[in-house]
Amino acid sequence: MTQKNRLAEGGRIDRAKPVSFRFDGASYSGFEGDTLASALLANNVHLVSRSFKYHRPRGILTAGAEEPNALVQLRQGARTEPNMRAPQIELFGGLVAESQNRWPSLEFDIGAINNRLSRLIPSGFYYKTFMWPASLWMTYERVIRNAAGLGRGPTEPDPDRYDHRNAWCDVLVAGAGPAGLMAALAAGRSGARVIVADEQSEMGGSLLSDTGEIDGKPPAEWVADALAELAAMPEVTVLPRTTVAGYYDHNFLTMLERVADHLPQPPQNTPRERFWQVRAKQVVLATGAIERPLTFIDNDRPGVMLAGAVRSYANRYAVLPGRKVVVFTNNDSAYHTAIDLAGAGAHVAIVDLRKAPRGAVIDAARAAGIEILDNHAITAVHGAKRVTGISVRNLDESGRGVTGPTRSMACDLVAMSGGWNPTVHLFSQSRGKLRFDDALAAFVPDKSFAAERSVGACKGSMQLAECLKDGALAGAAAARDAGFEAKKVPAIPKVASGTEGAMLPVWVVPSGQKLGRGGKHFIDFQNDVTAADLHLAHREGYVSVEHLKRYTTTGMGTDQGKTSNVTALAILAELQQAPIPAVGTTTFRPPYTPVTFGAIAGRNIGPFMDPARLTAMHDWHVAHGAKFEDVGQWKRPWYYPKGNESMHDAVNREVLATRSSVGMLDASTLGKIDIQGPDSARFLDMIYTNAWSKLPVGACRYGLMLREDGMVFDDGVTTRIAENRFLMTTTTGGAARVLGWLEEWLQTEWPEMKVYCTSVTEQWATIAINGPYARHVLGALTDDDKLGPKDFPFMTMREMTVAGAPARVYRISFTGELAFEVNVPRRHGHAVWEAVWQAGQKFGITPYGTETMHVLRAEKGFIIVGQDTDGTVTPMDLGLDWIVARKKGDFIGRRSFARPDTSREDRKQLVGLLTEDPHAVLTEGAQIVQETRPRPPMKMIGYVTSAYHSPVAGRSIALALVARGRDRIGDTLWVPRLDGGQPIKVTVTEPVFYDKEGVRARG
Amino acid sequence: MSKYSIFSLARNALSYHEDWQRAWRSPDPKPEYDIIVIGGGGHGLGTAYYLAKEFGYKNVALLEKGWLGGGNTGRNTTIVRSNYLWDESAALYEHALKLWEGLSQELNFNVMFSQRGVMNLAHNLHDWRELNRRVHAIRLNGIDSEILTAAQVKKEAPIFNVSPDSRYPIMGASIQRRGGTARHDAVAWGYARAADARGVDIIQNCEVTGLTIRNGKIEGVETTRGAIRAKRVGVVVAGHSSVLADMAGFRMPVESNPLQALVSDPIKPVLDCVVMSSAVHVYVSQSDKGELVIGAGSDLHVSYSQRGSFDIVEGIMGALCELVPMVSRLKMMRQWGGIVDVTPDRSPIIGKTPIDGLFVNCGWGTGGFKATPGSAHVFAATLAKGEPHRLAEPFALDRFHSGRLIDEAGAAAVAH
Amino acid sequence: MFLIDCPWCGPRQQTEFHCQGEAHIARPKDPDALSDEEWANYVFNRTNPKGVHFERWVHNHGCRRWFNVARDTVTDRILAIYRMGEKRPKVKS
Amino acid sequence: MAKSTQAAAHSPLANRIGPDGNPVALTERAHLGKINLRGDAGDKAFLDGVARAAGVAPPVKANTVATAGTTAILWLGPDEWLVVTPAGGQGAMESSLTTALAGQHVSIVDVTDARTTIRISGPRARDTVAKACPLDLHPREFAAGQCAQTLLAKTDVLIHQVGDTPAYDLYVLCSFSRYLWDWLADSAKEFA
Ligand SMILES: Cc1cc2nc3c(=O)[nH]c(=O)nc-3n(C[C@H](O)[C@H](O)[C@H](O)COP(=O)(O)OP(=O)(O)OC[C@H]3O[C@@H](n4cnc5c(N)ncnc54)[C@H](O)[C@@H]3O)c2cc1C
Ligand SMILES: NC(=O)c1ccc[n+]([C@@H]2O[C@H](COP(=O)([O-])OP(=O)(O)OC[C@H]3O[C@@H](n4cnc5c(N)ncnc54)[C@H](O)[C@@H]3O)[C@@H](O)[C@H]2O)c1
Ligand SMILES: Cc1cc2nc3c(=O)[nH]c(=O)nc-3n(C[C@H](O)[C@H](O)[C@H](O)COP(=O)(O)O)c2cc1C
Ligand SMILES: [Zn+2]
Repeated sequence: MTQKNRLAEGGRIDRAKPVSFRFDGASYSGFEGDTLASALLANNVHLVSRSFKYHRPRGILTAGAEEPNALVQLRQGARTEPNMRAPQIELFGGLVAESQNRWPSLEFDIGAINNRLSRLIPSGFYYKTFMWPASLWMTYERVIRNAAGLGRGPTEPDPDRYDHRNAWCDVLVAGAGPAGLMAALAAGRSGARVIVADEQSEMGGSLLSDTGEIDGKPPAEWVADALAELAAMPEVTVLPRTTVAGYYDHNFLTMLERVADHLPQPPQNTPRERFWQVRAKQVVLATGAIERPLTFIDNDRPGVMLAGAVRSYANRYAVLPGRKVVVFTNNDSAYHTAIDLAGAGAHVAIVDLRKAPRGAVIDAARAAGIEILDNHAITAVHGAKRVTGISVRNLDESGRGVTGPTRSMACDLVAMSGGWNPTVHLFSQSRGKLRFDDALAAFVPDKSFAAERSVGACKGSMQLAECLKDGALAGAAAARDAGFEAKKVPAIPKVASGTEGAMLPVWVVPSGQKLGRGGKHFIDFQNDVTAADLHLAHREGYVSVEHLKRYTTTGMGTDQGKTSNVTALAILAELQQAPIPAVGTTTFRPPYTPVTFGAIAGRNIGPFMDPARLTAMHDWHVAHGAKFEDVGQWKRPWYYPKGNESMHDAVNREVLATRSSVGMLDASTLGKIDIQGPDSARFLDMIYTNAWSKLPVGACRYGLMLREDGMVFDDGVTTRIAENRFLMTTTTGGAARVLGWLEEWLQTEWPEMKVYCTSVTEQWATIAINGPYARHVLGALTDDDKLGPKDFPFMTMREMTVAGAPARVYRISFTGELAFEVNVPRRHGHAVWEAVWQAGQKFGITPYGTETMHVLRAEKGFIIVGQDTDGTVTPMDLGLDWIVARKKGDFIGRRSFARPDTSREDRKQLVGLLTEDPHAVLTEGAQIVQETRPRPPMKMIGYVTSAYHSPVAGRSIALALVARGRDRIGDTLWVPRLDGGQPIKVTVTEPVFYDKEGVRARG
Repeated sequence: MSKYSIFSLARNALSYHEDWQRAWRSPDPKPEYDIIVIGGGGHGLGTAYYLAKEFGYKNVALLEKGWLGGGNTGRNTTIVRSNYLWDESAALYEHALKLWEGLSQELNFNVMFSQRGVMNLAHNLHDWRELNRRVHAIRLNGIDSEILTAAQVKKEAPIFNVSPDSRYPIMGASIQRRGGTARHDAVAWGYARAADARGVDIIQNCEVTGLTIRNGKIEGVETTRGAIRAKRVGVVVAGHSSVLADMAGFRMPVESNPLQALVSDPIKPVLDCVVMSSAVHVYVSQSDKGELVIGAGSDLHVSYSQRGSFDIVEGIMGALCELVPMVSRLKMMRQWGGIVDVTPDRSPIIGKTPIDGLFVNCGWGTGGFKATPGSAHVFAATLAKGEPHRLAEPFALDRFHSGRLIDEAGAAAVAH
Repeated sequence: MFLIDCPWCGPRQQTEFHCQGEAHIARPKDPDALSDEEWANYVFNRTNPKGVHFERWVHNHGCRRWFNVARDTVTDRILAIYRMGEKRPKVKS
Repeated sequence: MAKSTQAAAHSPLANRIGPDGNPVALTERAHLGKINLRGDAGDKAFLDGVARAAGVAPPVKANTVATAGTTAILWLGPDEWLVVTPAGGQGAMESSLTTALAGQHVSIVDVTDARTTIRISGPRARDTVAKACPLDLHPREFAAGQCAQTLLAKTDVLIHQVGDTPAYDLYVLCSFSRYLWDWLADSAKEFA
């Protein structure tokens, strides 16, 4: 196809590299250097989308990030992306895009019926209806939901990868137009670390569309020279295609670099996008300005564009979006567009809201033969899917109405300018305060909050000379404040200076009709908010800007109101008869433009979502078919099924083997803390509920740790290694928390205590050998022959060599069996485990996992903190009164026991439960009632914390926390079931089901 | 109050919507009221409404320092459910849920309460146990709740990855089908309109700057719009509760932490229910407008700035893209924060204060939106009678002295 | 995300630290002498000010030291950082 | 049987093969001797004692490393150091420190096996690490001879810059080491 609107020469496209692409199924061609928007315009395609609510036909409004209309579904299949802004999509060969939010086609869209019904569905209509009958709301809602939304999300996982980058710099420059480039040059020359980022594919900003001269060079050449100089500076990083997205506290900024979005797909191993997190000492914001549309009737027709954008398309992309152009403006800037378009061969007329504007640029326009209708307004736009013409009338004396005859003008393009809004988004995110500038009729930065400077158009400097100067001074100053004195501030380039005539703010262009009649004055193009909607919201009392925003949804689209917010505020101010600054702005929030979820996630997905911690014996477990359980970040063997064994069968086998012969468990994950110093015992007295001073060296003791509120928060066995040295063990999940807890008390409350804590969790691999033959197995692996109960009694520790490794062996038992916990330096863990396994063969040694461990400990009534406790349980509730040393003095949490609630009689207490049916295993978490009722509600008196089938008991067992539980031993209670079946009858028992006297462990 | 309906909408369409009334008046404060409610969030507005409607109070003022709903009411992820563990909580939140079920009709304002179901995922055995405990308790309290297998999760929310090979595999979930979402702003506006219609003075841009207390009794408030007298004052200011308590000279077990949320750009429906995962701190739903509304975890530091630290957003994004791989190419359109008033047991504080006549309703933390109607209703009763409503009683401030906490935090709960 | 100047390691990103709540809450010397209310005041009550907050942070992914920070909870500006045991400085928000 | 023979030693990364050269190389420095040392940096007796035992006093300047021959003492905190010796040297170091510091309030703990060490080097080593490390690794801020405890890809690491190429030694808890290794290898792919 021909590119009907392509100019014969000029532009920054590469005519040697034609590119073909498809939009809505049709093939077109463009050139490298085009955006999807410029290429569509080159092909005279203006209708590109349908609006959110009314399904109005829409075209391309802008040439940049602020685009509210031209959102497309880009790419197909797993790589498809909704809501992509056509002016920011770089063209590549094979690009496929589709219009959105229309059915069956863009040209013929059933949803456009909404436009017909628009009077029934003004802002906020849904709050007023769909309430009857109440039961139908969910049906109405489905219809609303299906109508809403724009593009379609992908339905397949993303094939691309994303990456992160953390960076620190002295000066971050956001935006690389004239102001930004000067700032980067000035800062860079000082030797400071500079990052300069611009969202566009090419650096240069407005200069890429400009036609003047800088230092006697065409702007683009000046840009190239500046970039060459920056590239030669080793401490300067130049990042095109990089949007500064968020400006957070303490000069922390995020940036999205589109590394490969301009390619059909990323090269192998190249991330599609890279998300930068930058800590900058100083920031220079040079983000330019965004043009405002004028608010006239049907200003949303395809072919109505922003004047600056039209100029960009003409100069930068060599595209003339229309041949017969009406420029509609309230300020001088659009005259440049008019002049450049006329120069490119278009027929141009200017409709200026101002009366008799004067100045060089106006003279130049006249000189170019352009007709200027001053003091005029556009009162109608003709054509639905493309502008075919307009009507204009004279403004009346007040400027708020029109008068005189209507003149129609045929045209295929309207280029409008309502003035410029400095791009203060990042400034505002940094908590800078805005000021309303009456001359610009726009908000500009006032007081900085962060270490930041705004320069150029984003600060309100609309003249090139000023922008260059701003940039140079701010760049040098920023470097200086970051500790780098510039050797010399770069000379400020020379440009022709000009003055601009004043602009005339007209927030709603009069049409001769009342608002809301005859046509629509669009404010927020994307969310279909009109001036009449704002009036309605105000009328109904939504007078705060924030209410106005939320009631009408102004500024809540993907463009976040870049082209609409200020106009909306101004209209609200008029309605309130208040000055615009008194009305205030809504809050600017990150990101500046939408940021891909995947990029924020980076490579933190799949196995990198969260580290998996592995023990020294992990490979062995894998090789022996273990199933794993996630415990915190750890992967722990859960059970080791043999063949097709179910979990139930495997656990039965593992339990029985351990009870009758010998089993082995990888217990390496338990936390271990080395505690040293003369005050260690005194310290433990405060940390634990029981007393430690008299514990003999070499002996072990179980301890409970409480929070100040008296509730149990960790437990474990601690061993006195030497007079002033202890080895504390903690739960797997609690290891880091407990170390932090100890350090907190030592560093903040008792700095005078001489105690040092060091985590040694990972120094040791721990193999728990449990069962009647445990001693035999250990004996086979050590020369130490004093393993008998006299020489090596229960609850003591001994150092010895086990299977050739130096070991600390603890005679402690979490199973109730004769047990040795063999700790060896981690490097030997695998070998010693293997040796234990070999040595145990003749006893049928059985590796067991956490599930079996749980059964074994539950049979003995040993608790697991976090399972049998939940942060609301005291030691007394657990029946562990014996561990609370009431006489030793204070300890953490003790005082809380004296509070009325902790001494209440009807607290929940740990008990055992036996089901009437020995095969019924209760559900952990199931609730317990004293009396059943045919249906809820039922009064609950406790719940099941642990429940298993106990192979040694030959029946199910359970632990539970039950109100007044110990008084109820022998009572019958009920456990209702979720499936509605008969509640399960249970008897309350002591929470110990096996070897109540505890002889086996001591043997 | 002119009634909202499809007919009034049609009628007004004929007059180009030029005849709609203000949803609420904007009166100047009177010198004295019977009751002053401080805080124009959903809870405060609802309190004012129920005072007028249920308890016949005609002379009530609601004072809001900024704009109605500008606090957490206007910035939450709108999840509504009543599946709480402890009896006291379940009773309170279920009271709220029942009121939600008729709220649009009651207020004549469509608050878009959408009972699309709320799912809580379990990723490991610990989660699973806790989930069972909850579901059993909830059911025995007479509240709906079900357990889903991973396959059923996939059916309810097909975009979720239920592969067992995932780093945090989905073992299953609980679902409360009566739970869902509501349009947060509409809740504030609907209550405001209905309260105004019953004579409540709703006064915006009126910040309470001091409390007038004599002999341990409240006598009125000082505001940026002058002093106002009242013998009963209810403080419902969420994140600012400590500030008001400080004016009254007492301290509370509350910390104000940032909690963040974000939305994606709007897309056609892909998710029909609310999904939450406490293990990875993500919760997500899709609004009626099409954005995915995503909540993140909260920061641990105190802040009144309505913004949190970015690493929290980064953290949840990894989890979200792992749980829901197809959202990877969607985009974060906007992010924001709120100031949540967190108590040590993650349960609210409702009732008396050390000052006679001064009542407080706060501590809803990361999860009070769902309670709005219930909280407002019991607080109105408390203010009206001067004694705590039956459902509010367990939530008294003095539970921290006695130790009788209602520990929704202890049992590894998600509070949103 | 804050930049926190660890008194030992220098400026580091907030991700390396943990906020541990209000500072200068001394553990009562004789808990038994306190009423339930006074004990609750120590265990649970916090000033939670809108303005300058004295709080404890720990450099838990760095030197593992606890230290104090004075921060304005409205602006989130850090006004002072001082080591454990040092006196609460006079700061203005 | 295994009783008397020395037990075999396994390092957690023994079977991991990483990128082996340009522009990034990964190798494990398995089993380096490591002693966690705590004591009072303000106490001359302590500094002298360590100097006697290790050949060099512990650095008191934050985030620096003191070396003597094959021994390096890495600053971990104001009262905490990691003494690193060649593989197998930890036993001797532990006992000479114990002797030299006898009677003082110190803590000397052998943590040789708790962490392993990943050496990452090559022209893109810095970029590989910087993707997910909150530390400023620019040579002006962090150069050879410096160390810091920080986070790397959600993992606690002690990072020691050992060369200008650059090269870093990353001390990581063994349980995390495979994760970190895989993460680094994946991170480096982009530069291959
Ligand atoms: C990001 C986020 C997500 C959340 N997600 C959920 C969720 O999914 N589900 C859920 O149930 N809950 C959620 N919550 C919690 C929920 O938003 C709150 O618990 C609830 O909205 C609190 O309502 P409120 O009316 O008490 O407070 P607010 O809405 O905060 O209202 C308090 C009002 O008091 C005003 N005020 C303060 N000081 C003064 C003064 N001195 N004078 C006058 N007025 C004053 C404030 O301006 C404010 O408007 C979330 C919160 C956040 C921040
Ligand atoms: N009234 C007028 O005539 C008028 C109005 C506006 C601009 N101008 C002219 O425009 C020029 C302004 O120069 P300037 O340097 O201030 O602005 P610029 O528009 O030339 O450059 C700003 C650059 O910042 C980029 N940018 C914006 N936000 C960004 C973000 N968040 N992240 C990354 N990049 C971002 C833009 O894409 C652009 O490239 C001057 O020449 C001025 O005369 C004139
Ligand atoms: C449920 C919910 C949905 C939202 N949807 C949008 C949205 O579609 N577009 C948008 O710009 N903001 C949306 N927001 C965010 C608001 O714009 C705003 O950020 C939030 O209410 C906090 O207010 P603030 O940013 O003014 O402080 C939404 C907020 C909530 C609570
Ligand atoms: Zn530090």
